Amino acid sequence: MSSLAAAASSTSTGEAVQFWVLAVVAVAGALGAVLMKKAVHSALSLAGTMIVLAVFYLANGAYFLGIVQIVVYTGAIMMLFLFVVMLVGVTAADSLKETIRGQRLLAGLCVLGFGILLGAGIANASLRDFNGLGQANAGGNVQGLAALIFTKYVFAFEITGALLITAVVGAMVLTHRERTGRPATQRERSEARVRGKHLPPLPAPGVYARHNAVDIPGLLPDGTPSELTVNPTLRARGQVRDVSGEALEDLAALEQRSKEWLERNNDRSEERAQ
Amino acid sequence: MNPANYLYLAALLFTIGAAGVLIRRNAIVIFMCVELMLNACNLAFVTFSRLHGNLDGQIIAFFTMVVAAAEVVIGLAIIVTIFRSRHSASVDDASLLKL
Amino acid sequence: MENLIGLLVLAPLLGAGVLLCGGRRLDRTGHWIGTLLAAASFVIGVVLFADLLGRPADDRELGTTVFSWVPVGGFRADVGFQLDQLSMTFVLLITGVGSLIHLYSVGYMEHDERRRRFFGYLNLFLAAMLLLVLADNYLLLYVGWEGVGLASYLLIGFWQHKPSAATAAKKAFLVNRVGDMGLSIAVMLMFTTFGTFAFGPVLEHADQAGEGKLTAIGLMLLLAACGKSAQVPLQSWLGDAMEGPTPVSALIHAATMVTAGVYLIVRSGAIFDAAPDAQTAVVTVGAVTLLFGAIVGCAKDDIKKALAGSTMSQIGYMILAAGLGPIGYVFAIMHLVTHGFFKAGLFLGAGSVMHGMNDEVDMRRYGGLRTYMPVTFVTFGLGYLAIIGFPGLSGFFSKDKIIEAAFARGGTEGWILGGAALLGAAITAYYMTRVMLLTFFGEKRWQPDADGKLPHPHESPRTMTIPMIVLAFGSVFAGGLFSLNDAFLKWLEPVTGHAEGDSPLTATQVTAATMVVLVVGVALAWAQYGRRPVPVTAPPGGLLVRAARRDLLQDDFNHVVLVRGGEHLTRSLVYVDHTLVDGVVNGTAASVGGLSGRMRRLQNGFARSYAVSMFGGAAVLIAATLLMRAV
Amino acid sequence: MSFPLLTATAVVPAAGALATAAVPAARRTAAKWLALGVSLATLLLAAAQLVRFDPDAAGPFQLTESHAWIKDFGVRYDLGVDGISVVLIALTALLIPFVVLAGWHDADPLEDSSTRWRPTQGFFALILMVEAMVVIAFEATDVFLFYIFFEAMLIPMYFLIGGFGDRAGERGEAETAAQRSYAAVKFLLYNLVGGLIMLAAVIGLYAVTAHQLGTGTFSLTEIVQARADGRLEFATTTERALFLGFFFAFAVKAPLWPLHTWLPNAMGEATAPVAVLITAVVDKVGTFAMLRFCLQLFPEASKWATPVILVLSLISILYGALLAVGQRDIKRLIAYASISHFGFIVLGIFAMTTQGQGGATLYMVNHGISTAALMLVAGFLISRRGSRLIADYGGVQKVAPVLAGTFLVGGLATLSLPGLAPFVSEFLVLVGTFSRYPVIGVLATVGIVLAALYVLVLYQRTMTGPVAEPVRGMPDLRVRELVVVAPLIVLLLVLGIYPKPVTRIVDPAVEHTMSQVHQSDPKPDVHVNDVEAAK
Repeated sequence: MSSLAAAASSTSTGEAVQFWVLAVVAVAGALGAVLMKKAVHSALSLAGTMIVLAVFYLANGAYFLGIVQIVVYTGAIMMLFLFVVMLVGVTAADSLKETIRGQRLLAGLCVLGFGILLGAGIANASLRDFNGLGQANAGGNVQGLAALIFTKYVFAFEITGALLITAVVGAMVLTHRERTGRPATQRERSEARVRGKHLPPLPAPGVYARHNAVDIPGLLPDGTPSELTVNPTLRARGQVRDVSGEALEDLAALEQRSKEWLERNNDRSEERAQ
Repeated sequence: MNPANYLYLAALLFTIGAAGVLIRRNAIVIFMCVELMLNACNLAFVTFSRLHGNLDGQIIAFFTMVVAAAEVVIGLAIIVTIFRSRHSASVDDASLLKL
Repeated sequence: MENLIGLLVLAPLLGAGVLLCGGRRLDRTGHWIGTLLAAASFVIGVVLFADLLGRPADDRELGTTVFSWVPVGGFRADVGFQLDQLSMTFVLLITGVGSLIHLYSVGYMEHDERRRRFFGYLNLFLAAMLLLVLADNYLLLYVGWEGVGLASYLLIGFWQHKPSAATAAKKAFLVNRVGDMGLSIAVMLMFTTFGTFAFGPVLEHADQAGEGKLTAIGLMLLLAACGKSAQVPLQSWLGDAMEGPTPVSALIHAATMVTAGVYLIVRSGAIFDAAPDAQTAVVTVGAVTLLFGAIVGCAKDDIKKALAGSTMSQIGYMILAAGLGPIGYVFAIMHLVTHGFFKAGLFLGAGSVMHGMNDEVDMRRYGGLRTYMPVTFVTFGLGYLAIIGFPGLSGFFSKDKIIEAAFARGGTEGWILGGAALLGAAITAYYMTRVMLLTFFGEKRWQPDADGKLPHPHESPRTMTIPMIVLAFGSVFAGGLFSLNDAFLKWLEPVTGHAEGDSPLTATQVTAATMVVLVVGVALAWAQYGRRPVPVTAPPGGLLVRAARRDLLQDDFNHVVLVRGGEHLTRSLVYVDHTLVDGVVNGTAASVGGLSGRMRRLQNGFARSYAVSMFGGAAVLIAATLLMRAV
Repeated sequence: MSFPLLTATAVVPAAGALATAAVPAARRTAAKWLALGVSLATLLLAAAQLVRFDPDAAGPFQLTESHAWIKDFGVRYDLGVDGISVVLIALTALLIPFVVLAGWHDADPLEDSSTRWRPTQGFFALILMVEAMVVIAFEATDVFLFYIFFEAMLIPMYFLIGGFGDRAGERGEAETAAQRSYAAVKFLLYNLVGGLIMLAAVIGLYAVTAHQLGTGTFSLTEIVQARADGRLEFATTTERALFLGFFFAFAVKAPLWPLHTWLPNAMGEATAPVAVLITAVVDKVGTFAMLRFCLQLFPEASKWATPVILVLSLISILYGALLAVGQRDIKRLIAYASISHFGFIVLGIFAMTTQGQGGATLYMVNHGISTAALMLVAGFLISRRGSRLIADYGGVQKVAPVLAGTFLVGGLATLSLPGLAPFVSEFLVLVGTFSRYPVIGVLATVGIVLAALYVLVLYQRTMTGPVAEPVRGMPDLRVRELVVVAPLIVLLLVLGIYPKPVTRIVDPAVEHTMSQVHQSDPKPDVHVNDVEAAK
């Protein structure tokens, strides 16, 4: 406990090292989140940054927040993101090509200027010496926070509760789909099916006796993969494992071996005849 | 080490997040960048609370997290709805907000 | 007594109100009501006249202030009446002739379904005219002045279904408005000069004002007189005014209204006496007009227009006399009265002739009517003799005196004016003889009218002949009575003052001269129209004749310069208003619209570009705050 | 605390407007009668003001009411009337009943229009609303209060102009509607621009007072008082700028050349009663405000600007008259005539003589009445034939003599024939101008000739001559219409013959204004003593 308090009130060399190492990681993660082409990768790198931040919280004596950061943010919110990414799937949005003229340039300028300003602002502030959280965390960080939340900030706290409830309801309202038309009857569905391209059920993925994973397209008699057998989403994501190639290779190898075997037999028969 | 470095880091992260918001087209990614910015702010708050030696900064960061959670919920719901209606999560496709 | 004066004006005014607002139920009796009220005011006039005669010559003046009209600051206009000898003379003339002509109109307008309204207008005219001569200040006089203008407008345009009549009425009013402008400016000048415009103080202190101002006032008054009395250059309306019914021409455009100008000048004598330049202008206008009118009168074949020309020229005589100053004032008024008699008589005669010839006005289509309408012939003839100044008749006395006074002006000026007056007398004799011959003598030149039936000339009903007879008496004896030991002179002298000029010619010489020119004029006319038969269609005639037929081109001048010019001006102004003044405004609006249209482009709808601008804005804000902190 | 008469005079029509608007769609006639009743009630209140008003009482304003309104900005709810405003209020209250009566059928919905749309109620409610605002504007002695209503009255006027018009006639329905909305927008924009510039000036005034008196104020009396005892000193340029700001707005409202072009459109497209409302009531606020605010707040600047303003008004007089001659549309002709008359009013105000200003005030009243008479009769004529073009008429006099007669009287009043009211005022204005600026006075006198020209040309083309085919069988004035016109004509006659009651009330106020501007009438050269002058 006391060490923690100490850690909170002064900066040790250890912390410095930790900072310089993790800061790099955090920035890298952030950049990754911005620059990665696929949403999933962005999400993951962002999660990394968050974890790093959680560590920094801890280092700054905000133990409660550090834990919450990991549990709530990284654990819940980022997972929520991933869910949505899965739902939405891949879209044209993922290409990094700019469509609005001058957007990149303007954005760059603004960001640059903004960053410089922030830096300048911080640089201007006099932050030579600081008084750590020693006595603030004396009774324990969580207790301290609790004391504040339920006294000084109780009103804001309650409001936040209301906000959360509202958010939940809002999310439900938004995502709840109203059925506009009447549901299709069985007859209609069957008719639609008859008229559609595929009367029988779609062919199953997988190659008989070798693979049965969903991401492996079945092979047509000539060994080429069939588009119908895999989920379009997977194909769009490029997560289709095409095994047609190795099947053909196997075939070629088989013929090769049989040919060699036949030759050997011919040689034997000649020897017997002499 | 001077804790102000935390602030510089926060500023840097914030800026990066902002750049992401401005550059990316995928609504989800934009959203993530927003989260990044929020986190940067949180870091700043926490650092401040350490510098001042009281917990108010942490409280604010805490509230920020809560609000962010609510915001994410709604935001993602909206994204999903939009995606449903126009089969795209690109913010540029929803460009009807003009005269 | 004083209250009677107000009654004098009120009686016909009442009549006008009743007749105009009375509606159809008065159609049966309306004309008699009008005539009765006119006669009533005549009676009142006589009573007042008797009262005045009963007083010593030096205080024959009644004055009364009815109520304070427009009191604003130092500006005080009262409704007040002033009855002195001058006004009295006019009152008698107006109401007398007026009543007679009311009577005449009863017969003349018999077949007009709007007769009630006609009498209403006539009464309105009487009221306005009486107000004009009875007012005790110039502003009230102005009211009457415009009132008679209105009445004349309504009466000239009485047959409104005829576009010509409507146009003539409008023209008359407009030309008069120009004159009225002069009068109103004169009143303003008086106000700024004297601080008041009541006759008493103004005329009393006239000599104290600077001569320049007085001249200005005088010229403005002259302008007014020109407008009302159809003097050059504002005479053009009188000829067209003959579009009105003949009684109107007789009453308004011969006997009374057109003489208002003379009244104005005589009334303002004090001002003119103190402003010789103004007087010169007056006499010039008078001389020019008397010749102008006479010449025009010679050329017209329309009997009424011929008489109108003669009216112009006779009033020219009066103005001339009035311009001569104290020498002439009395004779101006005297000629005015006698002229009132014989000219009204002549017009009524003309009306009677037209009545008999189903409204034919072209003298060349008359001829030999003396046997068919004897009364008309006799009365008209007497009027004729009177106007040409036949010895012993009214015109002789009054006109002679004027010519004499003109010579008495002295110097070359005197010779010029006198010569003009004489020449005018000669021409008068000429054209009046012409009228006489064309109408009553020679062979019949009657033509079928529009409906193709020949006229059956007949004597007019009694209601028409009686007034003619009375007026004939007037035109015969009035002059003699007035000159009987200078009764008229003595009567008016206290108001107008009088001065004997030293004429280069003796009275007898002047008379002889007039006689000579008279004979010459008559002889010429006889030679031209008496001996040879008269062509029904006018011969082309020489340059002067053709010009004279067109009112000496003065009308054309007005048309080209004023009407055309005005039309172009207004048209171009309308254009300017629409394109320039309005265009500037609309242009501004359009440019603003265009600008906003361009700015709309910024709203491209991409949330991200909005975000950029927001972010930039935030950056700017931070920069600003930091700068503030730094400073 | 006595009965707040001034407030009541404004509140009654306002309340009446709301009540009228609330009348259910089916009960159209009820709404009309209600509106008429309210306007008459207002007339009674205005009459009460006249009765309780004492011309000779000391102090500029009477029947004053004063309450704090917006304390932080020193805005007060100050009402008060002087001789000028009380007369103008009376004029307004007098005209509105006639406007209502004349517009009796103007807003009846067409047969095919849906019953849920309630034009009639709206029409009369808007008229009453305008009346209320105008009355307040006349009563306000607080610059800000005045400004608010000066601007607010644009809104109902906008809807009155844009929402209600004559029958389409030859021009198609769409064409007419387009013209109408154009006119309405033009009216609104012109006056808004003027109003905004004035707002800037108002704020500037506040700033100056706040800076010099410590506490900013909008109160007219207070500012005038402060200037009188030297606590408040305007820098020359400041005063001129503020003056121009105020004057611009008023010059737009009382259309002064070259800010006039909105008036012909507005009056041409609006129905005759609304046109009367514009020119006879609303525009008067502009000229009135020149007299009350421009002169009293900024005397020096007024004197400085006088020459230019006089020239402008002279141009308005002649220009308006000439354009009136050139018009082919009856209502536009009357509009241009009004521009000419407003020129006379402004001329009189800035001639800075008792006669000029008294005459100008009288002119506002008389012009209101005479234009109302002429315009309403013209409206009746147009409603019969369904065309505004002069060329479509002719010989009306023969088929509808009474209509023609009243029209002629209205016209004669417009050309200010002596004996009718406008003559007195016009002559006073001319004399007042002439005694200080002879040349301008003489030039302005030319206007009376032009006036005769356009009136008589109009009368001749429409009323005289052979009967035009479409006019044949045109009915003469109905009782309702006669009830509208007759009183106006009687009033014209009475005020023409005996204007003293009005001048009696106006005179002291004018004297007061003159003293505010430190002006006195020029003296005549020859001193005829007053005994004689009075004779």
